[in-house]
Amino acid sequence: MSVATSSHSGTSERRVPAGRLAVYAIALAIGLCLAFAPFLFTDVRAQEVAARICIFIVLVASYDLLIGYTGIVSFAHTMFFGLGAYGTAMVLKAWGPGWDAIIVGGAVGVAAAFVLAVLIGLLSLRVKAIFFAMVTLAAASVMLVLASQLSDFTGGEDGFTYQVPRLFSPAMKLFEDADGKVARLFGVALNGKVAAYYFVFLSSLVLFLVMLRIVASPMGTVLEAVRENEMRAEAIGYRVVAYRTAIFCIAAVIAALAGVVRAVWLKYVGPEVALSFGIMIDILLMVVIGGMGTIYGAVIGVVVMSLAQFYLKDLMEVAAGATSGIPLLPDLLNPDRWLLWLGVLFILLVYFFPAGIAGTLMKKGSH
Amino acid sequence: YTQEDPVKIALVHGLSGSPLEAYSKQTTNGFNLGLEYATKGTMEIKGRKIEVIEKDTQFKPDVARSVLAEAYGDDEALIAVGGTSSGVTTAMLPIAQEYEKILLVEPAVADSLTGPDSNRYVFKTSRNSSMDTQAQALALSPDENLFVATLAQDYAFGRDGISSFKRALEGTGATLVAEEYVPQQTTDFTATIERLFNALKDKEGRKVIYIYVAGIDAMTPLASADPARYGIELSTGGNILPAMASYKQVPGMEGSIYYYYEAPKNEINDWLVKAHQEKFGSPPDFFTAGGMAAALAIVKALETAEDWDTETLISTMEGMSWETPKGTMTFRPEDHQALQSMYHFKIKVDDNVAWAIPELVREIKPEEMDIPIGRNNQE
Amino acid sequence: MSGAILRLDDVHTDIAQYHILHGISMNVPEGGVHVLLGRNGAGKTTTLRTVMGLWRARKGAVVFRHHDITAMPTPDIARLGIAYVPENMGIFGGLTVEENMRLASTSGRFDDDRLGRVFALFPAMEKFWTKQAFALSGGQKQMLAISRAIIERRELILIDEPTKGLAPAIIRNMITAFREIAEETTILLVEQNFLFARSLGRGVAVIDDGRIVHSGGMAELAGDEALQTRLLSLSLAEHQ
Amino acid sequence: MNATLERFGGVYLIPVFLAIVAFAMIGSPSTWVTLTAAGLAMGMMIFLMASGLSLVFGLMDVLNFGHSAFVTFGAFIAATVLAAMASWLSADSAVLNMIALAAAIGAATAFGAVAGWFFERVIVKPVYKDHLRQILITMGALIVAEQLILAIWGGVPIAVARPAFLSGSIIIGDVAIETYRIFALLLGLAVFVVLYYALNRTRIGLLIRAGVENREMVESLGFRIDRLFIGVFMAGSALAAMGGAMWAGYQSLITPALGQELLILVFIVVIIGGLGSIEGSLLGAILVGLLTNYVAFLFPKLSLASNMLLMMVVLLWRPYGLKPAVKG
Amino acid sequence: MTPSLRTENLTIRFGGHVAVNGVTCAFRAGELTVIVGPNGAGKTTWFNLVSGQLRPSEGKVFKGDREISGLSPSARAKAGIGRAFQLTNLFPKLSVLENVRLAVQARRGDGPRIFTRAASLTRLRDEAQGYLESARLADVAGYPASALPHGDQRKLEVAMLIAMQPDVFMFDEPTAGMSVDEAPVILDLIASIKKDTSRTILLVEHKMDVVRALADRIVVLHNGELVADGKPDEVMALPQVREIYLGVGADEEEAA
Ligand SMILES: Nc1ncnc2c1ncn2[C@@H]1O[C@H](COP(=O)(O)OP(=O)(O)OP(=O)(O)O)[C@@H](O)[C@H]1O
Ligand SMILES: Nc1ncnc2c1ncn2[C@@H]1O[C@H](COP(=O)(O)OP(=O)(O)OP(=O)(O)O)[C@@H](O)[C@H]1O
Ligand SMILES: [Mg+2]
Ligand SMILES: [Mg+2]
Repeated sequence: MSVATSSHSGTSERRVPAGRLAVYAIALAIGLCLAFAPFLFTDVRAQEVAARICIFIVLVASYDLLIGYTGIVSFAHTMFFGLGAYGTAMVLKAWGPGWDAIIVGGAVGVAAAFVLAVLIGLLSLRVKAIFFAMVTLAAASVMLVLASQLSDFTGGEDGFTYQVPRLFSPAMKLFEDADGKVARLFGVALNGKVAAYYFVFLSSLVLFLVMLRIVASPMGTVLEAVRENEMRAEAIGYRVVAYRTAIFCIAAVIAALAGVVRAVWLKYVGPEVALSFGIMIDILLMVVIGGMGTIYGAVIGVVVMSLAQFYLKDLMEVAAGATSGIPLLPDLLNPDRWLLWLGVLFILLVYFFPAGIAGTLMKKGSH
Repeated sequence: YTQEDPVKIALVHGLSGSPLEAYSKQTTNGFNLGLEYATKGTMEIKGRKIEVIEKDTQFKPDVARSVLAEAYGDDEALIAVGGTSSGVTTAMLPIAQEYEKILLVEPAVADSLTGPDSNRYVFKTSRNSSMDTQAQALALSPDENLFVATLAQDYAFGRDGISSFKRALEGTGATLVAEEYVPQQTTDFTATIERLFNALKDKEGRKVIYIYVAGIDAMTPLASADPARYGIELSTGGNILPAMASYKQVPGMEGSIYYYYEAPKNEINDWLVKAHQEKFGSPPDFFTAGGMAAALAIVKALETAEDWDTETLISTMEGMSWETPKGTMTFRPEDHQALQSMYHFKIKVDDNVAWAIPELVREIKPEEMDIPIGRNNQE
Repeated sequence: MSGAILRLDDVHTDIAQYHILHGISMNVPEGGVHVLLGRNGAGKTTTLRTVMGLWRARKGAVVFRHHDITAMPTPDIARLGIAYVPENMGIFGGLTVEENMRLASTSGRFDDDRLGRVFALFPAMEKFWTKQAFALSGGQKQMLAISRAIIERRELILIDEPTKGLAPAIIRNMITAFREIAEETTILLVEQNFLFARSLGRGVAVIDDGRIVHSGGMAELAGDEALQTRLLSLSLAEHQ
Repeated sequence: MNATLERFGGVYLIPVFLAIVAFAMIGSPSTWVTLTAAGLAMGMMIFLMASGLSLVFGLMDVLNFGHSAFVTFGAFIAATVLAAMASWLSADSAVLNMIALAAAIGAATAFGAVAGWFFERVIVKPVYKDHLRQILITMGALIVAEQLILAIWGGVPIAVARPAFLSGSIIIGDVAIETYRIFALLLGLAVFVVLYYALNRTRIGLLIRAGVENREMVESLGFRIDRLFIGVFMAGSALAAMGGAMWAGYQSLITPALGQELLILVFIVVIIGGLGSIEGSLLGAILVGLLTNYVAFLFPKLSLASNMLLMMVVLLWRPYGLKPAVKG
Repeated sequence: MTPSLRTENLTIRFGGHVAVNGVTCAFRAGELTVIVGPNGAGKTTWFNLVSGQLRPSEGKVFKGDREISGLSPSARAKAGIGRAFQLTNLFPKLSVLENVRLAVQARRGDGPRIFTRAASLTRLRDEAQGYLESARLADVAGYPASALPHGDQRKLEVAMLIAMQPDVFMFDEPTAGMSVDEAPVILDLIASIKKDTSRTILLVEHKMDVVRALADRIVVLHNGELVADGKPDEVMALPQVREIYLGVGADEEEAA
């Protein structure tokens, strides 16, 4: 490396490499698909999938703030998600459908998440990473048990259903045509379902943009510094515990907000959709598949995983049918074993593309 | 619908992601056998082909909701049957209402599925927890001489079951001396056993510990702690066949069971046992019978109804009685729960059979039980 | 050459996609200290690692006595009696000084005599015998690394920059110690400290850009400042 | 004060202290004996699984979520072997019983060893030192393993037969101790002694720790570290599978979720005990076993939280566990 | 004039071993002090006590008039104490520029700002770029720090310290392992800091030529104790110092 004449270096830093552009393009394309999902995909399942993708993008991106940016391994993320969802759902159930219930319930849930995050963070973010992971795992399982035992309030294992404001019910006509029937746009009925979807989409979009802003801010780099070399970050003047706790709380609050949106969309809440360890594993898979420490990775990871969860089975069914003559293969391709293949794919991914899809793409064309 | 269009029935079950997937398999087999029996192998109703579409809930309530919505909305299924676990099924209930189509619950058991948060589009062929526990209470022939301590898991299923068991004992003179609740995944029962024994051992009379747990084996530790030394008997409800192997430790134990293939004496059950043996090389189990009952209910409803409009179907099914491998079932008009018989058994051990045999003592008829009405769909 | 204990024959080594050694050929005669010199990045460390089998030669041969060790697994090479003191010292920080030493002796037991000599050379080792090695000072870690290499009788010791971070007094001691060790063992020494190298070395080789650019007696190089400037880009005598 | 405590056993006194407090609170000696014996035996069974994890996680610094899959596999293989040898198992001869049991445990352990070999080579080797990827890749392996178990044994709970000579309890007065637990206690002790000897009286323990820190240097000292790592991994998985096999006989109704349910408990034990020390794992396991039993008797409501609380308290008091082998 | 940095009876024990033993010492602005001493004398440990990585068993540290012994390392950095490490200690996956930018940002207190205009980031970057240029690292600004060769990593270590603009600079063997043609860059940098007379510089170094070239004053540590303090020529002439440090004419056993 010669000390050559380059007073204006750093240009290399500012030129956006091709791989990075590709990631932005993919994320934008996905964003556009989601923005027009009700009109692009008219079948019922696709809409459910689209809403779920929106919510999970927020959830996974907020987890990426922890694991990808700051290097904090937490197993309590679904706990915060669940607090938001349960808070909203319980108040909706008690007060009946209404915006006041959503706002109050959501606020209670988010506040609870925040307080818990502060407590856990201050108490245990000083200890070794692995112990922190265990503490959060313990906290999450206590919460799960609580939800199951306080079944009078939480519906226990089975969860409970409730009503949401009329604006979001399928019978709601957003616009009426001349005959008083629900107006259609490109053949899609503009009913409460569409309103509900856009509620989900816009809330998710706002939260996602907030996170993009956070990681591009000075704080974002400090988080990475804390992940890379805690002791050095402290030595140049950053209070590591404070930053860790702060980001842990921010992530918790965002997860809880995602939970609020989830509760409003689903009209049902239960451990399986808002609290279980299964969701935690899904989040982990998504964040890794997408690529840690990129935020955009969350978008890609969630889409890939969701499509696999909802459609890989169908594919395997076809594959199993096509190979029915060959011994053994159909058994392994049995659609009920789709998780097996997902697991294998996942291992291969961690093995060969540890940076995930977005991370690998971004590296391409840098140097 | 044109005459050529097949009539679609959706089976919305958990097929992957949980150990319970085995239950779904049993239901599916039973359901298909049921259709075969009811249509005499033609798979047609009123000249329309029946098409069964299977949907996997992956045991996730959110997935369940979307696949059910898909079944109703995109695949235009007429009726859906499912789901496997109570939680997933709870989440599915509002979808039936949203699409105004019938959801036939099988094999999830929770009482709440026909409770206040349910809706009039929901019918349920599977038994509910109250039936289990009440039949169990009846199988103990309760009187002043009976002292019972209960062991259940500490969650809604366990607590609801025990409170309904308590209701059934009320007025019979029997005494409930202790209720023990253990965490759901308990593996060490020593402490609980000590507590149960301490509560019962000084009582004069017939002393019974009623075990009401799911997914764990409390029988083996209890039996090996030798309750007989205090004159204590164990009692528990029947279970699926593989789980009944551990009952071999308690020959002579009495309890009640939802279905055992040798218990019901009727033509349909005979056919089921034979067909199942031929097809799968094993006798039908718990959920096979339930699946078949669900299929028979659907076929009967479709055959009787004038048209297949949801409202017509609902009015046809309310109060409908039909024959199943468990004898006659009737949809109670108020909450759409199917009332059905249970079986009082006594355990017999046969070394040539892998499981302990719950020998039939007597059939407990629906009229004997007082199953609370969950909601009133008539209002 | 009969006297050579170690012979490298046109050794080419790649690290990842980079071609680092471009045909190193040299002989290390039995006995005494032999020095490998060269500027930062010349390939000295890479040469030692190639001998140890920690990098693999893509082409050429490494021969120890009559064993071809080019493709031999590292543990087997070590068991032939070759010890290695790496550039980064390779201390096991979680282990105590004693445990570090115990791993370095083949039998797991210590010869009291040799241990005495180690303690005499580096009293800090005795003082911190039961201390965990991560808590040692930078120089003490370096001492531990060398102690491990000499706790047993070895045939050949490869040492990578032992004086880095050591105080002058210790360096002086080390000169004496190495002279003593070199009486029973051959030492191949990589060094930047020319004073140190000059006072010990019998033979010397200079590496530049992955090639041997000079080899011969130490006295010859030490006496020729022009050669030093040409080979090592500045007069080493001036420095230090 | 501290020094005196240290002289009389230090942290090893905690279980004794716990037992004394429990005695005072329980009141009934027979109940206390029953609970204590049960707790010790339970602890020993957990120890079997925890020791495997502690070896791999504590010494080799590999956080293996797949550990629970070995436990589950062990349980199911033992169940299968026991089912196949059902007639020997129920025979009146203790020798035949014993052979059947040994075959079951042996098969599970052997499987564990082989699976451990495969696991180390294929799954873990590429991600040594990278905790995050370890968590992820072993999590993936766990999913695959669970699916395989589902594919092979199906999802239905499987009943496991106990050998005739180990069923029932020994009853002395009002004290009842399950025979099976006595067996577990003995087996656990045997494993402890072997491991303790191997790690503390030989250089193996040192080598593993050194190898984790600096693999190349250990090789440069003449040791075949890769073989050693494989060996440790195989031993760890074999112990997990052995623990699973023992657990199958104990729980008598097993589901594929068994391993996962135990995993948290095993993690807690390892963390309480401190990383990498076999004594620590034993201590942690016994503490957990005793506490679970005492609390379940005295305050049944608390029994779920008791282990979590124990872990929190220990971590606050000693952030590296009670008896860590590796500090810092 | 109050000294810019002062330690009072600074002591730390590890178990029974006293690594730093009652060191009382003061440093003025505009002065470059070289700290010498045999290996294990306690130089790095003393640095750790001043910059807060270790807490003293006894004694106090003052920055100007302010006692800072109870502060965390980050608080001490904010108070104007900056150090570079003996073993290179960077943010390996971040770019060279970001490494330096983080130091600039910490000094400016911009760390906790979540929402900030892009323009202010640009300002931070431009300033960081300036430090890179003075350390002759501008060319590699976009590389991750881990990809740099050893010499450049040492330079980056120093550039980060300069970017912190502390009142007290502490260098721990900044040229260790650097080849003779690389080391001058660092020495030049240190010399240029020295021109600003408001700064205090502490330097641990073993190489005698460096010591002679830069030192205004030499402090000698031995077995954790301060054994000599004064002008370079005077200190180096003391027989005791020659003995423990250079090993000249000394009984060799004494050396460590
Ligand atoms: N792991 C690696 N990956 C890529 N290149 C490497 C690696 N290790 C060394 N190199 C390169 O190989 C060349 C030779 O390095 P080597 O460490 O052998 O030099 P050296 O002579 O020992 O230098 P020094 O005096 O700095 O220790 C250098 O250009 C270096 O950048
Ligand atoms: N964390 C610790 N635990 C125990 N002892 C320690 C610790 N840190 C340092 N020491 C001891 O304190 C003494 C001083 O170490 P220090 O690193 O300060 O020396 P130094 O003067 O910097 O030496 P060098 O020139 O070799 O770097 C050494 O004997 C070392 O073993
Ligand atoms: Mg080198
Ligand atoms: Mg030092």
